[in-house]
Amino acid sequence: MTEKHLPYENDLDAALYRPIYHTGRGYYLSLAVLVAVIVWALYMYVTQLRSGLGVTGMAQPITWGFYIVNFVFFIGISHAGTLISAILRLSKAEWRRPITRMAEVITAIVLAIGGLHPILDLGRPDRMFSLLESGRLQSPLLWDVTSITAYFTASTVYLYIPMIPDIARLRDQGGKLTWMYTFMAWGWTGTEHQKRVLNRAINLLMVMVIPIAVSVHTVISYIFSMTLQPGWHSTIFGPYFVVGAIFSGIAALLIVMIIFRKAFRLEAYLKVIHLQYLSMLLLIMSIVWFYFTFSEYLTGVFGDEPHEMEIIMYKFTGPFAFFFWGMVVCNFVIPMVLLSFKRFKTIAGILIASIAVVIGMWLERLIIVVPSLANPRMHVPMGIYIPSMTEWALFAGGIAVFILGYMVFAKLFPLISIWEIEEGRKEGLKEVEERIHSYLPSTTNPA
Amino acid sequence: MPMLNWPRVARFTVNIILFVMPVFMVSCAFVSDDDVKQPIAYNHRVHIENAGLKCQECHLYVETMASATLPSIEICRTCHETAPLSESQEELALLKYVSEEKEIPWVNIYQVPDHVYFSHRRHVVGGELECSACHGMVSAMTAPVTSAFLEVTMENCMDCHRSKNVSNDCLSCHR
Amino acid sequence: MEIKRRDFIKLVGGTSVSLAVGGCAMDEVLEIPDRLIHRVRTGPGIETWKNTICGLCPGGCGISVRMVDGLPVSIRGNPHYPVNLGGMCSLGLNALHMLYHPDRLKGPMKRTANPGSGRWEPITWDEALKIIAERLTELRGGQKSRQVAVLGYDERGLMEQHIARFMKAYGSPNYFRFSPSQNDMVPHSLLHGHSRIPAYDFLNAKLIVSFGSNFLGEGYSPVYYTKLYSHHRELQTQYIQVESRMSLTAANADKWVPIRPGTYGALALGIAYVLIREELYDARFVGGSTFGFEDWADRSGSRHLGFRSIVLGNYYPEKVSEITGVPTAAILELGRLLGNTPKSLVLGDGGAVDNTNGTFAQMAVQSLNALLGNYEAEGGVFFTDQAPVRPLPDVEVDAVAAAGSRSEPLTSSRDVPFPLSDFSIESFAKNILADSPYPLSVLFLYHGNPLFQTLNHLDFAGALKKIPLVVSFDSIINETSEYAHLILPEHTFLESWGEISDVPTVGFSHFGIQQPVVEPLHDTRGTGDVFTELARRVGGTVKSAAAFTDYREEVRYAAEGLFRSGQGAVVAKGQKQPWIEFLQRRGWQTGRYATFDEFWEQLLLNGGWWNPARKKKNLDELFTTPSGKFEFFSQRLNSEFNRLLLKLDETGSSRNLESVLSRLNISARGDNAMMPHHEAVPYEGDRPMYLVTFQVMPNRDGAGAALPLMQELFGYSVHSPWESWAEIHPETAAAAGVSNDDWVWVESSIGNVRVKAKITPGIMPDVVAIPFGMGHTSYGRYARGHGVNPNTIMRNLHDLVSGKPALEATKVRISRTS
Amino acid sequence: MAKWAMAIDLDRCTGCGACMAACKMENNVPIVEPDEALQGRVMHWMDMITEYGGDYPGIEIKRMPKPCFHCDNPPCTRVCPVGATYRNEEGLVAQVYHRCIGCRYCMVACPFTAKVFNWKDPAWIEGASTCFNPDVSRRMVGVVEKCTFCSHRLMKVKETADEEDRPINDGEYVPACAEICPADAIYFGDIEDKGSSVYKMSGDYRASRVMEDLGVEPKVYYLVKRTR
Repeated sequence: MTEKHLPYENDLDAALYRPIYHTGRGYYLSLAVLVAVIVWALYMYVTQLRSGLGVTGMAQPITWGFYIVNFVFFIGISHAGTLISAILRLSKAEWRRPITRMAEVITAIVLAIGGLHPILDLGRPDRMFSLLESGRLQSPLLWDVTSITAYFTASTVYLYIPMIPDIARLRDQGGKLTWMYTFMAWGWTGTEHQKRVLNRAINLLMVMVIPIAVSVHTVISYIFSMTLQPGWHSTIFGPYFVVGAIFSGIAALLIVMIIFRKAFRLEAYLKVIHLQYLSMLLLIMSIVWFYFTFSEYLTGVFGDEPHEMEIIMYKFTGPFAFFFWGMVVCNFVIPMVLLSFKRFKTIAGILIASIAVVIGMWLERLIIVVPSLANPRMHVPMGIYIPSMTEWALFAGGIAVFILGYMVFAKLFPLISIWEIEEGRKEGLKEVEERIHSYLPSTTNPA
Repeated sequence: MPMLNWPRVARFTVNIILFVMPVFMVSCAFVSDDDVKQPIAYNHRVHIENAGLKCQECHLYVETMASATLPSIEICRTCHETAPLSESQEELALLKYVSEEKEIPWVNIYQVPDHVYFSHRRHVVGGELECSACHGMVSAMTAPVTSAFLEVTMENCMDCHRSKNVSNDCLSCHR
Repeated sequence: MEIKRRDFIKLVGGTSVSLAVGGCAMDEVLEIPDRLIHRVRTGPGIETWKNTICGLCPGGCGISVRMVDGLPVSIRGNPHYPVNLGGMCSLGLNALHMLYHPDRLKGPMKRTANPGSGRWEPITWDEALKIIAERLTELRGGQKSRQVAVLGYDERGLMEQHIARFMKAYGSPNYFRFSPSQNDMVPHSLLHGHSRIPAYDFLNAKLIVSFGSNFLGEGYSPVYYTKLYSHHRELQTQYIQVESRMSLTAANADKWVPIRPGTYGALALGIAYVLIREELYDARFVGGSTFGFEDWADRSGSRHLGFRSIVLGNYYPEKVSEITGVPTAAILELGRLLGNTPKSLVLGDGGAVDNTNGTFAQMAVQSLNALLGNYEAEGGVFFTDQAPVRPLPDVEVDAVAAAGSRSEPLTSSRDVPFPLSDFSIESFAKNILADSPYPLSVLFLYHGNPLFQTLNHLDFAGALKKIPLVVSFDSIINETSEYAHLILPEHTFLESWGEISDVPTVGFSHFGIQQPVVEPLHDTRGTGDVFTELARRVGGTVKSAAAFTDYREEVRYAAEGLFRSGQGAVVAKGQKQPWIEFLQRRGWQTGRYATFDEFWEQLLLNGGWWNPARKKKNLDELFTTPSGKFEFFSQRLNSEFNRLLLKLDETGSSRNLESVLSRLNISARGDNAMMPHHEAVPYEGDRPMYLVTFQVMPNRDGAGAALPLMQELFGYSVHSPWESWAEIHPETAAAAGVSNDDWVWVESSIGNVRVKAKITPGIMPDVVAIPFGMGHTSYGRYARGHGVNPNTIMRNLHDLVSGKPALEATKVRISRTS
Repeated sequence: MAKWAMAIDLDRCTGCGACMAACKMENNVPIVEPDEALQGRVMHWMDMITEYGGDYPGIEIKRMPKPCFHCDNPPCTRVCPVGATYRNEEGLVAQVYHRCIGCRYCMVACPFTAKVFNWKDPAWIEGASTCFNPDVSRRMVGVVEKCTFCSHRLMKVKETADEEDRPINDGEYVPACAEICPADAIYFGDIEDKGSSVYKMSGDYRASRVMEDLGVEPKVYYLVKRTR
């Protein structure tokens, strides 16, 4: 692209602007692939609309399959962003600055995808507005609708508000899409008043977003735990799901960070230290996740209730053994090995561990949903669930939409918050110093 | 730097509400389903007032079955056998049907969907409802029925049930 | 522009466009003529019920057809009909699907290409009948009337008489019915003298031991037996089922005794050993009313061993245990239980008789009833009266007909394999193929599906190809009618007149009237009327077989006998509660009708007539054997062997009984051959598993396969819809490395079939069971191409005496398909 | 208010499957395509559960017809997001096909797997060679359906009884399965009516309900000899 020089090139953070104005061939190539996948998925969905859910691999008694698995999985991933960024912001972790936006974007996109999954799963999507018209608030499914909507609203706002100063910067570049940036910048000029309002809004939102985020995954677990089905009817499910969600979220965040670090050459911003800090969190969540999993299965095994045991054995040694033990390896063994030893804790190691965790968490969702349905209390003939092409297509489509969304976002907005980095340089250092001083014993007045 | 033009946003929104919605609603109204044409311009008033017929004499099963039924030509034949009783062109058309032994293709206006059990017997005999409650003043109608007096909708059913303190349980009508 | 508001909203709404909203209207999917659709659409929905008899199996249940505005919409049991009292089986409930079947022929058809090509062209009734009548007249003119044959299936009563009358007037001895149940009476006739199938007093028996008789699922009338069974708890009846596979009956029995296939007779004799040795038998009955129990001497003075000596000498429990696989202790226990329980009853059927030694096994089982003195005893065995229908008038027989009828039937041959069989499709096919003793020119196929149901399809298919004119009456083209030249489709039983009376084993005489509940949907005719019409067209004395204007008149004529007899009553309301007492007391009931017209009207209204009253017979009038007693030593069989001896003599064989027996493949020698004994089945040694087949309720004899719902319910007990399966014992499966729902090959010396394995503990470890009824290659869109027909891998063996197909005489090997 | 309940005497029941066929015919339950059926999408409102017990040769096969239990405390109605399934005053657990959005949550929540789903358009299988019961509506693709205790029969019976100004007699309203059972093993009626056969049967010493410990209060009682 031969274009006029834009002011950003003189900026200290020119590397963050560059991806917005420069697009390589690889980008268009991957765009084409993704669009192809999405078109394929759409075609499959239209077939499903025309002939009903029969095109899936679901049958009695396994009446929930990939769609619900992916729903829980995607919503889980969505915890990557907002929750982590809010917690980091709240705890004033200074290393958060290059991470928060990347995390929040994941949330917004993945939540939109995940939130659509129950609609894919509806037998009569034409009647989905009945949920609003004659919805029963007693149903956990409606709690879900409510809390996902709330979370989606909160997290998009939470993504958007801290973006305003950056958008204003883009507007001021005068490059492409100035009209859009003008509209979105909302007249940001960086006055003191505006800064104060912005900060207050961010502070308010991050406090609000945390309980909403926690509620979302708790409520999703309620879909399962509110039924009487063995394997689901468990009080631990709420926190277990939340932990799993954060766990998979961090892993997804790490993957995205490592990929964009490479693709957009952001090594200067996303340093190894950031990845290592985050991977430490991943390791902690892995342990917490293991603790929850262990408690969940130990109570089941120790109680030895026949229906419960049927499902546990179905997972331990039955048809789902491969998935179950695969999950344990992916979620616990691999991260423990790769992240506990400094030798493996390279970027490659972290990437492998993160990918393992994402796969492992998807497997976890699978082995939560399917085995309980495959072994109902009543001994109707056991079903085998083999997902059909449609379901795979829609899974692939969901992932493609996510990647596409992320790529488009990265072309429109800086992935790393420029003003926050700047703020870090200008005020952060000072503030941290002051903060550390305030932690230390006072030297002037020992009384 | 320009601030967002709030008045413009407001205008845009109001336009959507004021323009697009009415267009939708008006077009819904224009595309009406009142374009039914009955095969014969049947005159209820003549039959009720002049000939002194009662509803159930033609709608045979009003008091005994779920469906009241539209009369078959066998019923018409009892009066309109051979010679016309009036100068009406419509009667000639009817006599043609009768002589050809062809059923008159009446368009059924009051159609209850198949997932609803509606029993005339229950409403007329058990509920002691007048026909006019749902079908209007049929005895005054000179033109054939082309649109429903009381549209067959669940709201209409439920309103009446509510006012008469009759069960609105789904299973009392849905099957 | 004709846009309805709803469409518009739908268009704008968008989302629902691609989805089919709401169910379709009824008339969109019914295979019914327009005139009926009009009725349904505009009618007031007036509900009427019409009583008739189910025609889908020989059980003869009374059904009430529910009609809305004259169109049949559902079926339930006739609550007053004594056979089923409102109960129904799944097959009968589904009969309407047969009526509305999309593959029903809409009119007569003529085949235009090779058999199996499926190329047919419609032909009018007149043309079709003309072709047949001309051929019949021509044959008769050439004194070849015997070259016409009718192959029926299991029709009884009036229809059998009707066809027989036609054949008699026409002049042919070749009217056969190939249903295996036709052979059932053979062992009974050997023991009792008359060929009536006994009935059992289930309600009064305290212990019922059934040898392979799956009366709840497969017998003549499963619904009748289910009604009886349902009282077992309050009546405290104990059921013991001896069977290789845990059938529906075994599953409901108090005890299941697994037994090796083909050894039922041995077990029965082992039990007889216990009864005799421990003196638990009814000495009064055995002493007074049996022949051949003790050693005896014939007229020439030579000594014969009696039943007692033979049993005591040969069937001691250890040996029987070795043969049957039933533990010695169990044999002793069974014997003692039977001997010590008053009113204990034994019956045999199914696996016990579906083998090469079936006749002898059934004789052995019935011998137990004799030992227990069960004949005419409470909770025992009895023979029901026949419904007093009026016999049809005799037909005129001219010289041609007389000569034709006298000639040898096509089923017999010089080396007749089955001495006491009315009919064997084996020899029938061979005779046709060999034109011996004379060629067959016209074959009528009435009901049944021999190419699917018998064991030797290939021969018979060849025979069918050879016959110049094959006429079938099937309403859906099946494997056999693919070979027909003409098909004259019959009404379904819901459109036609008929009767089903005196169903074997039902404990009272009854007469069920079959009447049309709906006018024929298609251009079909009742077969009775077709034969009448043919008789008219052939003319001459044959016309005397067309004495009635139509088949309805014939039914009415027969029913007049019921009225005249003054016995019994038209079934009526209010029988349900006291029904059991009726049966127990054998009460008496009379009707209230002054004239036959009134009686007839009542009969049509209520669906049937029955006579629960039955005079108890004296033991000496019970048996019509040469000795007038129950014969442990069957003199009839003896004379039959002697007749064969003479016959063999003509062909120059050596003159002794042994040659006859070896010719018949009977291994027993001497008196043994005429007595109940265990005849080893000639199993092949090189395959480890016995193949057993069974029928399932939704299919019965293969006819249910035409119905989609019955196909779906086919494997309801093992959750195997639309699919055949093989039941395998867990141990066997483990040894073969087979797990549930694996596909396995079941391979015999004849061929192999691929089926799904269903692992069930309810089967002997060395037995594999496959249900019969699937594996059609024709018979409509729902039947074709689902499951397998186990008959195709069975050896072509039959009962040595009665010619009944030996369904459990094949050994197989199973292996997993890779 | 009546409370409809069922009692099934397993000592009478032979497991012949007539109730399954009667139910399918009565309620226009779709017959699915063969390959669908093999996949596990067979639709039986009345199902048959087979269980094996005992050691060879003392094998016991327990066959158990299983309709919807119409629980008094139904777990399925609680989770429905749109109120398409609910328990009415007479204890019938209803399924309103035209409101159902097909989320299948109720199927998942039912401990007895009593519900079935229209995976495909119930345009019956090829040729659609059947007649429909005009008393029962046909369902559409994508909705859940289940045993209704033949509530369409109740509508008609009520109409007659109301007109004659009398309560519904015992045995006047029975579902198709109970009517047809050749073993007379299914009792049906108003369990609040002390004179009804189902009341007597539910109090029999042999009577029990499936998984009573779940507390969902099924209204189908099974009668079976305790010592068998």
